[in-house]
Amino acid sequence: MGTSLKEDDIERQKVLTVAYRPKVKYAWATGIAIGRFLMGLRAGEILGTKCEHCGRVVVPPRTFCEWCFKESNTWVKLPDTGIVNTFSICYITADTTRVKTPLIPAVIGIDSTTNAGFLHLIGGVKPEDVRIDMRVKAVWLDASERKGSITDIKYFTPLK
Amino acid sequence: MDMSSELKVEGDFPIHFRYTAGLAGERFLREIKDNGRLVAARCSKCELNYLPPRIYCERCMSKLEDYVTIASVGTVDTFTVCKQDSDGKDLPQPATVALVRFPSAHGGLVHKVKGEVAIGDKVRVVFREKSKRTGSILDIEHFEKIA
Amino acid sequence: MYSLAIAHMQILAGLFDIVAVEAHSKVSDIVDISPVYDLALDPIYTRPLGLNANFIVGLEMNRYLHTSGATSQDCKKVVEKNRRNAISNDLAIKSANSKSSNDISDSISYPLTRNDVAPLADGAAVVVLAVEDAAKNLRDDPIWIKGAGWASDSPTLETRDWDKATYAELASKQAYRQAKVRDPAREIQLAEVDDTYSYKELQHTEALGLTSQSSAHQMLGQGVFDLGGRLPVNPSGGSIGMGHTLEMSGLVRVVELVKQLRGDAGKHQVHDAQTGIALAWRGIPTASGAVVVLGNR
Amino acid sequence: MFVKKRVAVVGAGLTKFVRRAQETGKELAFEAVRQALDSCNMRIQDIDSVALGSAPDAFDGVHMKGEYLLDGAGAWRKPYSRNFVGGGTGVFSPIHGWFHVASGLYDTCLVVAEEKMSSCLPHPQAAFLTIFDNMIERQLGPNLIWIFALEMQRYMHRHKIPKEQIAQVAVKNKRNALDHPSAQIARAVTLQDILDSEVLAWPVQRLDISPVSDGAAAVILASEDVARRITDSPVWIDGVGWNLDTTYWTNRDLYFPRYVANAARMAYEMAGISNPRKQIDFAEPYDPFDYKELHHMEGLLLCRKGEAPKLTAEGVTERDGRLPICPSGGLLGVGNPIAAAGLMKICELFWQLRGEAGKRQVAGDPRTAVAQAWGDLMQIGTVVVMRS
Repeated sequence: MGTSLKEDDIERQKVLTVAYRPKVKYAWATGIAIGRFLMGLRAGEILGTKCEHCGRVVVPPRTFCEWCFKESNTWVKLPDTGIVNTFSICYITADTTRVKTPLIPAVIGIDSTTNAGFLHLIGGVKPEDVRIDMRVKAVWLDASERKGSITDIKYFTPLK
Repeated sequence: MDMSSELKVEGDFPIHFRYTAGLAGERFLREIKDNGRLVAARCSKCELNYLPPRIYCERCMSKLEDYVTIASVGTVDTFTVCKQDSDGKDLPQPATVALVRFPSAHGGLVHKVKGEVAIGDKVRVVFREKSKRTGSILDIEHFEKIA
Repeated sequence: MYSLAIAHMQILAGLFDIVAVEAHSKVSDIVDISPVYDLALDPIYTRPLGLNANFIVGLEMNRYLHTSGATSQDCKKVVEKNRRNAISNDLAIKSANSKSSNDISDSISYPLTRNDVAPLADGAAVVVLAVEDAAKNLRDDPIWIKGAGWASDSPTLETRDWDKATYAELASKQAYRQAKVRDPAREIQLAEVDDTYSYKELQHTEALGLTSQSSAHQMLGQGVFDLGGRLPVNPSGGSIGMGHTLEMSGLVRVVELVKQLRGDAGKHQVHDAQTGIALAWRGIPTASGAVVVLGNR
Repeated sequence: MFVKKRVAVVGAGLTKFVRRAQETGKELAFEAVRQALDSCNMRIQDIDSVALGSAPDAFDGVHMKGEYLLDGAGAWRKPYSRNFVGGGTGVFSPIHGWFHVASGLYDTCLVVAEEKMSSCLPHPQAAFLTIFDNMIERQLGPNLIWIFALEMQRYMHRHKIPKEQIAQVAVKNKRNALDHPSAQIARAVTLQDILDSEVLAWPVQRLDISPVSDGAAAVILASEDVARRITDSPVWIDGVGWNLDTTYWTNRDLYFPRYVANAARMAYEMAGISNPRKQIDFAEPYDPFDYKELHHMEGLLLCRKGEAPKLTAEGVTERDGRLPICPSGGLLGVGNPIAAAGLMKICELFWQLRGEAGKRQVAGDPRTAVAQAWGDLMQIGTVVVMRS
């Protein structure tokens, strides 16, 4: 009915187990909209799309408006500024290992969009000074280092 | 089409696994490891001896608690000669693999075979040397054809 | 196809009038599919053997050929038929129409050869279901779900039925009961069935009761399953001809069946079909499948 | 709304929830199924169809684990299918089962939910990485707690809720779980214990979170005529609802789960409930994190937006309060084997509405209750309304 084991029971082989490491590997095609978004980042630009039907300007960009369910093919160059919609100060990694210097993940609402934004990090500021609704600006990698990745933006930092 | 649609992002699952043998699996693998014998779980209601054993009968969902010993000589139900490993790479040598049925058991065993076999051949289970057994299905070395 | 069956229940329950069913494959994102299948094997009894999961296909194909009397040559004929049918199907992947080879060096897991395996493909399919009144408002020639069924045999390699596709037999019995089909071999005019591996088409055709046990290869040889035959099987080209889109394949079979029953199948149109059946199998290492019977009146 | 057949729950079973179970996933599923069958004196032969819910394959470490689990789930040679909507799976499972019976195709359906998270190393949380977008999120080094922390922070900001008010939920649920025989981490903790616990991703602290668990649950559904032959006290599934919001979660205001509200409206309408605050006697909203219970009470329209912390502070949501919330002890107290935890909430409704919840029994004579779960990428609400 749910026989409880301790980690020790397994390590000392009191019960039998099989260890396995999966070797599944992926090469995800970025698709059309995100492919173009990533190319934009390499060029130092944040690209969004506009739905000509409802007028919504969104980022991340998409080839269709999920509200109107129509194609959305109008590309818009967006400013690299916005506001902190929400943030966290995170002391652990994905496998729950503790880190000394916390990451500050945030949802950045990008200016000139219809309440749209994306996940990124806050930097160049003390964790205790970050606030919701704070205005921020992207800090980019040097053009020579950019490779068409979300990390071409190093982080967002408070707008002075 | 835009070149950007050709971009690929590579990735994997950064996790691994550890599976318990479970209640019936523990009993089965321990019997092989300690005593070099096969056991099945008996459903007295359906009159079936499940091999490998389980804690339940998949037909009537009774809880199974009685174990019976199964003689380790059986018959090849079907076989194949597998050329690739689990990752899709060529095996150093093709492996003959068979599903073997045992006279008093419901189910059977799937394992490698030493040498060539045909459907209907009689084979016996060859266990690894006792000192080398680890409590795994690989404590069975292979099936061997009985001349 | 499970999704179609579930949407069907939602409509029968009175929950919704119109339901869209979507399936897709983006298998090209997976670098090699072998480790994915490996992860589906029993971790205690099967995975430690270190074999490619297609050994299960080899075991089943060998058993099927042994009990039915079909041969590798018969399986090759399935492949030739399906590739031929796919030539006129615009949705088929091009590489699927390449010439067949039966070189012994192409053996993957005896008796399975590369030639027996449907090539993987990307794609997406959508089917829209509507309750009777709504359907009649939407178009003049809706295709009706006459019955749907799905079933699973034992998931373990040791206790499942290896002599026939019991899951397909059980699933079709449910669907036939709902559709009031008593003699499928007479009442069904065409079939779109899972052919992930060549022999599966023969095994599945028998399990659906479209021909008696162990007779599918003879019927195939007589041309019964050809595009112009008495009971065309996979006139679309099946997964072997069109490309195998993993779990989307079942919905592809349904889309192709709908086109046939509407008379929209173009060059691979079957003459005057009224009732057809489609079958999906969940792939290795499973013994599960779903069936739908469709009709145009 | 016209529903072809009224559907009842007639039996339920639940394993213990533990951090590491020796049983395989199949064996856990069997234990829950056997108990559910015994609870209403049914045989597996009486079951027409089986619906399984289980969350990502990456926990158990078996691809297509629904297929792997099916013999333990009692689905041998039966119509069987698996549903999966992330964390929402456990409460979607009885909805999936409901389709079978309400459609008139089957008289009975066995609903099973299983999760064996201990198989996953180095920690099951790593399995959640792939819920983040592979192209534009995973590169940032995210972990699962981010999404909760971001949502919790937004909720707290919007309604100016202090952390203390949120932590009360964990105190209540862990205490409620002391009376649950399946509970993994029931304990008497103080508000201060929670506020002093390790900060993982502010505002989320260690004791704000439910644990990693192994476990299984099962319920048996039957059509009205069949149900009345099985038991004198069937519990009816009178409303089902689910709703998905956009996957572009960063385009939404996370302070309110509008998808839960939409799902609740669907279920309430079906059940003929026009005023949930008056007509619902108790609720089991999804509580993997303490703030989630509050968020979901508001989503379920059981109070005004931002009002849930206040009701909790006033004791309204205690077992003897006016609106008991998570009398089982919830995920925070009983444990969180994802899908099984959701179905545990359905089991709790079943036992409470039959007056069989023992020490956990809520005050009064509850007649109508709601259970809810939440999942995928913070976007789905699954809701079930049950009546005695």
